[in-house]
Amino acid sequence: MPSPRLAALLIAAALPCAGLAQQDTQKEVERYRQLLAEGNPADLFEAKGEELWKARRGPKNASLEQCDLGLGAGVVKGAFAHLPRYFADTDRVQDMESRIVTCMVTLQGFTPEQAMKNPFSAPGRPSDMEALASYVAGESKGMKLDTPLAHPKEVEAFRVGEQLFYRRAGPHDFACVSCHGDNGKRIRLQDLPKLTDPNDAQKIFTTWPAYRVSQGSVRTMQHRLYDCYWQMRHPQLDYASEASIALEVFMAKYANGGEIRAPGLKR
Amino acid sequence: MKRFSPLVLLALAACATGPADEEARQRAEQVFRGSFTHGNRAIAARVEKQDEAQALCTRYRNEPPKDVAEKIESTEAAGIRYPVPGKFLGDWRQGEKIAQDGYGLRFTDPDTKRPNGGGCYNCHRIAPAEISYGTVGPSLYRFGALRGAGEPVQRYVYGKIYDAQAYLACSQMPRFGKNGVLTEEQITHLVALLLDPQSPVNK
Amino acid sequence: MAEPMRIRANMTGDKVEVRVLMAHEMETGQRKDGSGKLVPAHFIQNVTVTCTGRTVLSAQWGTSISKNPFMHFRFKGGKPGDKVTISWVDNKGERRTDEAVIAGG
Amino acid sequence: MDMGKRGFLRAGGALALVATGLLRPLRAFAQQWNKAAFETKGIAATLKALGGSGSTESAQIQITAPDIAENGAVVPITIESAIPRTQSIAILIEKNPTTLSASFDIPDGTDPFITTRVKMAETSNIYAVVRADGKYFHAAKEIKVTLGGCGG
Repeated sequence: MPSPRLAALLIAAALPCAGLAQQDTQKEVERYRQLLAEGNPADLFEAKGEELWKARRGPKNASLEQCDLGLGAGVVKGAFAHLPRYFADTDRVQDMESRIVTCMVTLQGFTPEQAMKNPFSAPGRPSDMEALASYVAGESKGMKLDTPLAHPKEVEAFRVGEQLFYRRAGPHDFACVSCHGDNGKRIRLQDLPKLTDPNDAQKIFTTWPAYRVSQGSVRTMQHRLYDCYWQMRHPQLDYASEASIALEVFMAKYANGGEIRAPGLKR
Repeated sequence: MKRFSPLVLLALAACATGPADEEARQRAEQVFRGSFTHGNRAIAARVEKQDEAQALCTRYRNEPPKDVAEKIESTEAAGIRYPVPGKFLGDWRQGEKIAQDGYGLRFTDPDTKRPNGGGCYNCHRIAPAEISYGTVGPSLYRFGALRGAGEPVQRYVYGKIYDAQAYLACSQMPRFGKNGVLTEEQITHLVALLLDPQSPVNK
Repeated sequence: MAEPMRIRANMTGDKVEVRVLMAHEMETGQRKDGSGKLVPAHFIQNVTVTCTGRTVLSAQWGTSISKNPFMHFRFKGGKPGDKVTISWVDNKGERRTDEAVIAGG
Repeated sequence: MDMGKRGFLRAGGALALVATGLLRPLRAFAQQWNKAAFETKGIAATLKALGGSGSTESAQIQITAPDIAENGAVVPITIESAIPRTQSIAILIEKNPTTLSASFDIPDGTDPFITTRVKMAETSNIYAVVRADGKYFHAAKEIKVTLGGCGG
């Protein structure tokens, strides 16, 4: 009996080429996406988010208008383009969502538990966070992503994120890189960006948050990561966890320079 | 000024496997354990500890040096449990269902009585009727027609699905048999899907 | 309570192009919730679009219009500054009306 | 959700919006909802429920939709009729649990053109049924609905 390795060499011959059918499918899927693009339901979330941002809410009956998203209190425009980043007041690196949570706690008086209670909507149970994130991200539309990597904690987050990106575990041996380490691949019909390639990363990372037609709602980057780990047969990723933010810092570095087109529209 | 220069990126990437990386690795492990605290503890325990192949493939970013690769391949090959000769080919119809199905082992999959799926179409083109297939792995369309369906091929396909890393260290393909994702019987159904002359894959 | 619509109304030549997004669950009545119970149907049944008092489109919808519905159509006879008014009513009797001012081409 | 006033206004530009809530009179919905048609299954039966005894296939009806939908929950579809005196356009989906998806009345002065998005339970033919000058015409197109993501 030949060894498995030898058998593989004997059997692995030229693979049949994918042929025309695959190209036709890709073309039609591309057309599907184009036809959807003329009306993005994320607009509804942006409008609702703006209203929520300016509404007096919580125990302190205050709005989020004085929230410091990194460019100073009260500046929303352009702030998303520089997130995640280090914040001195919390002494940690924060992404957009964790920073909104901070503002809901400090300005509006919610407990962190209240602020993080419903970050991902379900049918019939809308999420304020999905609306707020759509609004804040939308206020940086057209700008170039430019996240900092100067503070030691930002550098540390990048290096932790990098380690996590390659970390294989679980019954399927999956790591982030299992699906996002190559150009031009897809799962089923969905394209997979190579997240360490600036060309791919710039196009994709900057479209989150995005309205997902398969879920009937805007989903945030935190949800994207939660959902990836779900598929990877990992346990539930904690919302706004250190690992999630480290991965965002890692991905953002390759996506820097990409034009922000959030909230986007996806399958 | 704060912009991340390509040089810095390069520098960070270059030290990926150096000794300075051990510090980052340990910090990452700490962060990892602190970031899945609200979910199922049993699942958390399952991913916190990596087996040898997972740890090595993580360390070498799926590009292990030759000696490490050979070690992984021989260890994994020794762990494959083959069916008795003559029992490699199951039922391709059941194989097609397993190839389509992505159920199992996610934290929202509580029904442990329902068999796990293989999710093969996520990454491979297989039967031509399914146009929604992935391209992470090679096309398997006409696999048996192109390569024959004799005993050595059956054995190879079974082993490859059971433990892909016995053939290629740090392959991205899950080790379905080794990790208990699929049963030995389910794997024989997938072997049939690829090799049975009656399977739509080979028609 | 129903959320506002997003309406865009623009002149293209002598026609008004209207694009509207509506916030609605469009529940089919066939989906089960977490506990396995069927979620009752909840969907927009009628949509009416008027411009300066004249009906320019009316529609009847079933449960298979997508969640957060989108609609695009065009009509003649409007001019910049006119108002386009869109109303919907769903099977539970909830309703919503919003307006947009027609923008120039 | 504890929100205050819901109305807001974006002044200037193409995006103008005024929420007027409940102020519209009921007569805006004088039009009825054709329950029978929406609960019918099958193309022929639905056509009948809509008031047509038969329909003629017409090349003057154009359906613009992708051949393949990445997700069945949202399938974009545009129907345009070049048939003179088009009065209404209906969208029927053969394999959905209920066939009729929507019916649009097209008054004089409005283009016989409509874009919307429909749910499709599975790969199916969709029919555009046009009533023009009291007669019924149709066109059909198959749309494949695919499994997406990691499936399962």
